[in-house]
Amino acid sequence: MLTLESVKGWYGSTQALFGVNLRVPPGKTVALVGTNGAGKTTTLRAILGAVRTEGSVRVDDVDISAKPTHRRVNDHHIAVVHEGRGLLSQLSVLENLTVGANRAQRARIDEVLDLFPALQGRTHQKVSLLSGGQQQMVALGRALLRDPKYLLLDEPGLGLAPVVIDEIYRYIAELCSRGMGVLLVEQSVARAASVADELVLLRVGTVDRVIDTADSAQVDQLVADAFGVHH
Amino acid sequence: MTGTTMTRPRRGGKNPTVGKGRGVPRLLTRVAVFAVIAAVPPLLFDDYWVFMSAQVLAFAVATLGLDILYGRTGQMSLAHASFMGVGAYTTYVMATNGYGPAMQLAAVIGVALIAALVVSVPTLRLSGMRLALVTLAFGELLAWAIRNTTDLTGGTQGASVDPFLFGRLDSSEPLHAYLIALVPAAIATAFAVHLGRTQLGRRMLAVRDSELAAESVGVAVARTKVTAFLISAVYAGVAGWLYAGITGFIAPPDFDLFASVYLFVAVVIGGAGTVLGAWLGASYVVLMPEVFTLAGQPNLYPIVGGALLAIVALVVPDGIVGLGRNVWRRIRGVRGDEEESK
Amino acid sequence: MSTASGAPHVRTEGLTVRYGAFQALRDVTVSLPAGAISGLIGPNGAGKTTLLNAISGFTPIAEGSVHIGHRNITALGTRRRALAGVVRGFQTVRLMERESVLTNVLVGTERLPQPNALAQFLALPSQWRARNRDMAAATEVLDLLGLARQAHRRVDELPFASRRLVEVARVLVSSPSVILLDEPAAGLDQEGRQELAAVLTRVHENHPSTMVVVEHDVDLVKSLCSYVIALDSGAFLRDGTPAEVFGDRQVQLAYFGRAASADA
Amino acid sequence: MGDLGQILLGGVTTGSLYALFLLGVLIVFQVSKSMNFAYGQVGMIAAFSAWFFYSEQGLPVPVALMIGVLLAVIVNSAIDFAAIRRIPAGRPGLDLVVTLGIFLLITAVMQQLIDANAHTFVSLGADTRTEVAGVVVSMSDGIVIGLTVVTVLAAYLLLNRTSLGTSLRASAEDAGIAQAAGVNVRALRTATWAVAGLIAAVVAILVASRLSVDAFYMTPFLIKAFIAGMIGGLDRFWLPLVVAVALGVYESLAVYLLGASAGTPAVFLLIIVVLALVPKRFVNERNEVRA
Amino acid sequence: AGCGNATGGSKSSAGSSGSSANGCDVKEIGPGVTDSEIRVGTTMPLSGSGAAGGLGTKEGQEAYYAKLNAEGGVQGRKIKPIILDDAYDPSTAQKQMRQLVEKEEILVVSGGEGTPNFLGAVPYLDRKKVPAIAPYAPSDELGGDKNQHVFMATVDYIQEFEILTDYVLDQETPKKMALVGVAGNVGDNAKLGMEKALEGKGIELLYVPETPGTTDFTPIATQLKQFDAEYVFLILTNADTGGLLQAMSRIGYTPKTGAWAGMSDDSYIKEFGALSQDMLVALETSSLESDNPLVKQFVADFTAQTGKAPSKFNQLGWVQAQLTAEALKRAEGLNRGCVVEALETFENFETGILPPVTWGKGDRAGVDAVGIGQIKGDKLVVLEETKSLQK
Ligand SMILES: Nc1ncnc2c1ncn2[C@@H]1O[C@H](COP(=O)(O)OP(=O)(O)OP(=O)(O)O)[C@@H](O)[C@H]1O
Ligand SMILES: Nc1ncnc2c1ncn2[C@@H]1O[C@H](COP(=O)(O)OP(=O)(O)OP(=O)(O)O)[C@@H](O)[C@H]1O
Ligand SMILES: CC(C)C[C@H](N)C(=O)O
Ligand SMILES: [Mg+2]
Ligand SMILES: [Mg+2]
Repeated sequence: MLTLESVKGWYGSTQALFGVNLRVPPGKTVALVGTNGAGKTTTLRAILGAVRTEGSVRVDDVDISAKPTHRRVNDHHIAVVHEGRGLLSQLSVLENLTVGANRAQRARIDEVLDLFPALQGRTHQKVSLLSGGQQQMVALGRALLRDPKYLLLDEPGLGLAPVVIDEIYRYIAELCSRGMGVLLVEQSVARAASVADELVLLRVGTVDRVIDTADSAQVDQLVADAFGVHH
Repeated sequence: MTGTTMTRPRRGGKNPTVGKGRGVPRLLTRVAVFAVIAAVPPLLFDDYWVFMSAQVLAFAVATLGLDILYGRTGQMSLAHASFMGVGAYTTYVMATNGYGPAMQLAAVIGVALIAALVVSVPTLRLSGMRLALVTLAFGELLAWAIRNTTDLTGGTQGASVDPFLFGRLDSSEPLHAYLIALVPAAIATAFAVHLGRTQLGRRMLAVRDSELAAESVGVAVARTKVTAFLISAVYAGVAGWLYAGITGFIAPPDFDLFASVYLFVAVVIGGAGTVLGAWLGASYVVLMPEVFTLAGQPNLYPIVGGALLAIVALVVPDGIVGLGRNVWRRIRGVRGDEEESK
Repeated sequence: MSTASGAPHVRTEGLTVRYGAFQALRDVTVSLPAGAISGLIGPNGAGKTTLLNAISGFTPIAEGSVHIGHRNITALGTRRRALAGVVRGFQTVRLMERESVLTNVLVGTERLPQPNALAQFLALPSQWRARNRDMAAATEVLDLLGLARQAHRRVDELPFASRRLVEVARVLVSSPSVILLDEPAAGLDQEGRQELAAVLTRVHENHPSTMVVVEHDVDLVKSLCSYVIALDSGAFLRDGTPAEVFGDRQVQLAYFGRAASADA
Repeated sequence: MGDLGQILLGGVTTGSLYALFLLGVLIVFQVSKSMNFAYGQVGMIAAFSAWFFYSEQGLPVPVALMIGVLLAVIVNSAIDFAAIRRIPAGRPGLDLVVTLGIFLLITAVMQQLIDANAHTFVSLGADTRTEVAGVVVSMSDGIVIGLTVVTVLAAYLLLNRTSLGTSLRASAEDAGIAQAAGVNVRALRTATWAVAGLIAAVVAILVASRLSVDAFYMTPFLIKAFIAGMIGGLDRFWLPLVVAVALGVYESLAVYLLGASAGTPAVFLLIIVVLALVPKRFVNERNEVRA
Repeated sequence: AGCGNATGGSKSSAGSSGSSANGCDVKEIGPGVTDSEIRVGTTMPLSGSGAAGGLGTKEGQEAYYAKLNAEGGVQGRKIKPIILDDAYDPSTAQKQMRQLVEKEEILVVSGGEGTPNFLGAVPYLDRKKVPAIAPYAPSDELGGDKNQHVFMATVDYIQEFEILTDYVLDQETPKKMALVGVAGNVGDNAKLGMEKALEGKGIELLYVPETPGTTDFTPIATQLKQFDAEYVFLILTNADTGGLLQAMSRIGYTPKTGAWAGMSDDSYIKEFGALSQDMLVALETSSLESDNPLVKQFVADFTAQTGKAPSKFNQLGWVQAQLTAEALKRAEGLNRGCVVEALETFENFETGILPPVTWGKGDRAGVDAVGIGQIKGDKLVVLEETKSLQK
């Protein structure tokens, strides 16, 4: 279980999170939704320890709030796909995939490349030469290579063609069913509702509500309340 | 523009106060503040400090120029002091041939422009460290040229420059030097402020931050760089002219790599990209050693000065201006402008 | 081939772009109707961005030509094309991070006739006239995009969505006749997308232009564009109305990975 | 012919020293994107304090050298730890200003602690020499060239053939992302700065043994190494190092053929000509990411 | 000559201090003089490549003034020397001198060390009409009837190198000689001196100017080796002298050498003596081994003050202070004009350190003799006591 308890987060002196509570159980997908600037990305950064935070972040009952980022990632099997991909543009595709990975993880490289045939044969190219969508595949590949227990995804579908998005979500669902806990940031509530077990609505750095995606009335209500769009 | 103009709850829809209207009163306030501050040295200080204040004026002009090149256009130059040297030595050569300060100034501007053109053309394709390197090369070549033309420039030994004589003003008198320097310093400042409000100024910012974005809206990147280079060289040249006239003595080390680095320090410590920052930075560089003298420890500066510089730079990463801005923002924040703070 | 309102027709002929041995575009001949908003779709890596790059001059062309109206602009550099009216946005937002929203938008007025550098520096009257005109244009665009209140904020403090809008505003401020936008709605939330679509439509009504929008959001493309071009693996695939293109079997296979249910 | 050979040997040796020194600059630049203006002074600390310990305090030479090297390693790591790391992102130029401050500080402190005079240093093989084909080769020349070749090769393999190298380059580009990928960026940084300190110490000691030691002697070296780095590109590997050696040779030849005062202008004219003529792709420092 | 012609023009009255150097008004009290203290000062390189000389000179001056003050000072006042660092840089020297004159309000400039840096301050001192007493800046720009405010107490490098060359020519007739000198006034003067001595003798001379901060001396060494001079003269900083000798020995070229007087200082011999065996060195100051009672007195006094034996630059500093104090003692009024008049009364004044010092109206040369020494082991052996060109 990945648990956040009253987590606050700051950028310099501006506060972006005002006490976020969140639980991601293994084998479940939790989707974070909210308008632009609600604090979704910041929540993920808080889990990684990449912003200044207060409050507790626990993984399987171990408090990790005091640990540096690389320890959180390595010791607790967390992997992340950053907003805007977060690739290292001067490194090759292969290096981007394997950076920071241990030997066992690196051995899974073929598995990952099978998943994204578009990357095969280009592993020694600099990532900056790939198209936007191909780059997103590298970002995902890097996270999946690690075979994480908890996967943090920040808008993985951004800039991807529908065909790839479908593929990715199908794969995520499969991983999830194998016991991975997924925390997904997704712009489209419809999409989030279709893949996640739970929707968490963030509003100005706090959790506004948590709803079960099985309840479609609540989902509609959420869309209406949060995004002011009426269907 | 009515109708579909969007009103989102978190954005609000009031019209912006986009700069208009407050121009004139603001300008007057600024001029008044400048005048008041400028009046302090002659009224309150003794000769030595008036002399130091005149030095600050000369260095402020140089720093303003480098700020246009580095702070705004993002082009790193390690030859800015060399351009000061071009100005100073042109002044010297003109003076020894009997020309007065006005002719000197005209020649300085001309020579600085030519030198800048010569340097900037091979640098067009360069940026960052590479550019810095070519400018450094220019600086070294200039120093070498001076060292090897003793008859013309005084060589390694340096040269003493006749003071400016403007009517009854004689720049070997600190007060007169101060008054003479005030005029170009004020003009240079006014132009630098104004530049920020022109398309030329914005082109520079665009070139600094993203050449691709600049090109995409039609900015001529190379031409903008050259323009910035020319403007900054003229500023440096004028500063060199002032420096020569105020101190009355120039030598190659005044314009060497370290001198350029110090101008760079002035820009960064003051706050890159801002006019006020250039002034503060120039003051820091010129006056900080004097603070130690004031405290009766003149030989302590070389020891503590370095540490102090490192510490100041770390404490105010956005320069002194940035520090002021943060403080100001915090004060405003406390007053509670809720819509602004998220 | 211009419409009455002045927006030109944009045409590429046999366009080929190579990166080493790799062909990013292969003999692409497309025609973008004058004064319309066209959508450019295709799977990742299809060459959409490359096509925009080729039209705006950001990538060298191996073969083929680009035409704006009757003018062949293949030989023109990026900047000349911008001055000729072709202005683009970038897939990754490119802003002057430490400057205000207003400054970022005002940079876009470069295309409008500006007094020479000396006149600007010396604050001659021509400079003041230009300044007032640019301000008016910027104010209008900021109002339109709902950025008016943020005009004096530094862009690096803004949330991502607003930053995207600033990039769009920089493109729009000079009312260019050819507008190329690369995934302008990426990263925007639902409401943001709808607003952006509304704004683009409105801009288009006020200042007729030939607009090309690369987008992966099918709904957005359908609601915004009157014409769609599909690319795949660097080659032209199909063009037509949104209904025609999205209904095309080949497009569906390439883009959705399955045929038929394009109404998803 | 013997003279020319002698000049070339001198040039290659000095050039190797530039290159080895530059290697330290490069690895630091590559992981922390910063230029350390005080780098030469870090080396100076090693040699000068070693001199102080053996000559003034009577410690055995090897012990004194060891202490010197250790000091350099500590100081270089401390510069990163206390200063460079604290520079917030997106402040170009601040690293130069901060390290300039440190440069001045170190210079002043060493002058104060030891003195401002020049001293001879242990010769480390400079006085063991043989003649090969009319060229006098000293052991010092051999040590310098050999050490440079070995170190550079080792560094190349480490950076490009190991996962540690990938991690290093990843940290260089974006520490946040590298960390999130599981790289211990802090440890890597500290290690790099320490290694760079070691390199600076070794170079400074070799230079001292060939010239003499005082509080300032490394500055010209630093400038030459930076120049080579800038011509070659600080984000590359081979090119800047080759340029460094070439610079040493070129400088020697210019001084020999054109006279001592011609050295400087010759070097800088070369720079201008090279940068004006090389193809654009060698000139571009770091392309903006496309689209 | 760039300095000279510009300086000539600036005779305008800029003296804000109210004292006039022309004529001695006995009642006038000059700046820096109080009932209990007289402030004097100068600048020297205390850091940077020229620091070796500056530091030693400063120590010498301070030791002398300490002794003098302990004995009661001058005219009932203690002398306060203020010595600022000019880092061997002309402009810094000029700025520091401005500070000394305008802020510290010194009465006169007491000594100084280093040629280019001191020359940087000269135009300013000239404008302010501040007398400078016995600075060590052996340049042809100063001394004789050149600059009325600067009273020299050493010969310039032209004479020094002429005498040094003459000494060699007395012993043997080399075919070729070479000189390596710091580019600028210093090196040029040394070259001029050698040329004078070699004139008409058919001896080839190679001059190699050097810039401080050279990282590789091999090319210069090789050039010298190729030229194959029997004698190589050097006028370089300590570090560069050492570096060049080392490079020469590395390529197996070991000619006879000769150097400027700075090489007779302990700071050099202790460090580079081993590389400099048998090097001829000009001697500007007396040998400490001399039987002259004044020398014995000096050594005893200096050792009593500092607890160690004096070096050449200590000697220089000491004598600079000594001459300054003597001028103050002789001055009828404590102002600049009277000090200048007092200085003009010096005639064959014996310091025990320098050759006899003589200044007069229109003559600021002070001294016209140089001795010759040689480095043997870690000692300096005197070959010839001070020798004048005139004789
Ligand atoms: N580097 C930063 N510096 C200052 N403020 C920031 C920074 N990054 C984000 N913020 C602010 O923190 C708040 C939360 O931002 P966050 O990026 O977490 O939002 P988000 O929900 O991920 O939005 P989006 O949908 O646009 O990605 C926003 O108000 C944003 O402006
Ligand atoms: N500079 C370059 N060097 C090498 N290959 C490149 C370069 N630019 C683009 N490519 C390749 O060209 C192909 C087309 O890229 P492009 O960016 O146009 O795709 P796109 O259609 O915009 O995709 P996306 O929707 O993912 O942004 C890709 O395979 C990409 O890797
Ligand atoms: C460097 C030395 C040869 C010069 C000497 N110290 C002088 O300045 O007079
Ligand atoms: Mg986000
Ligand atoms: Mg694209």
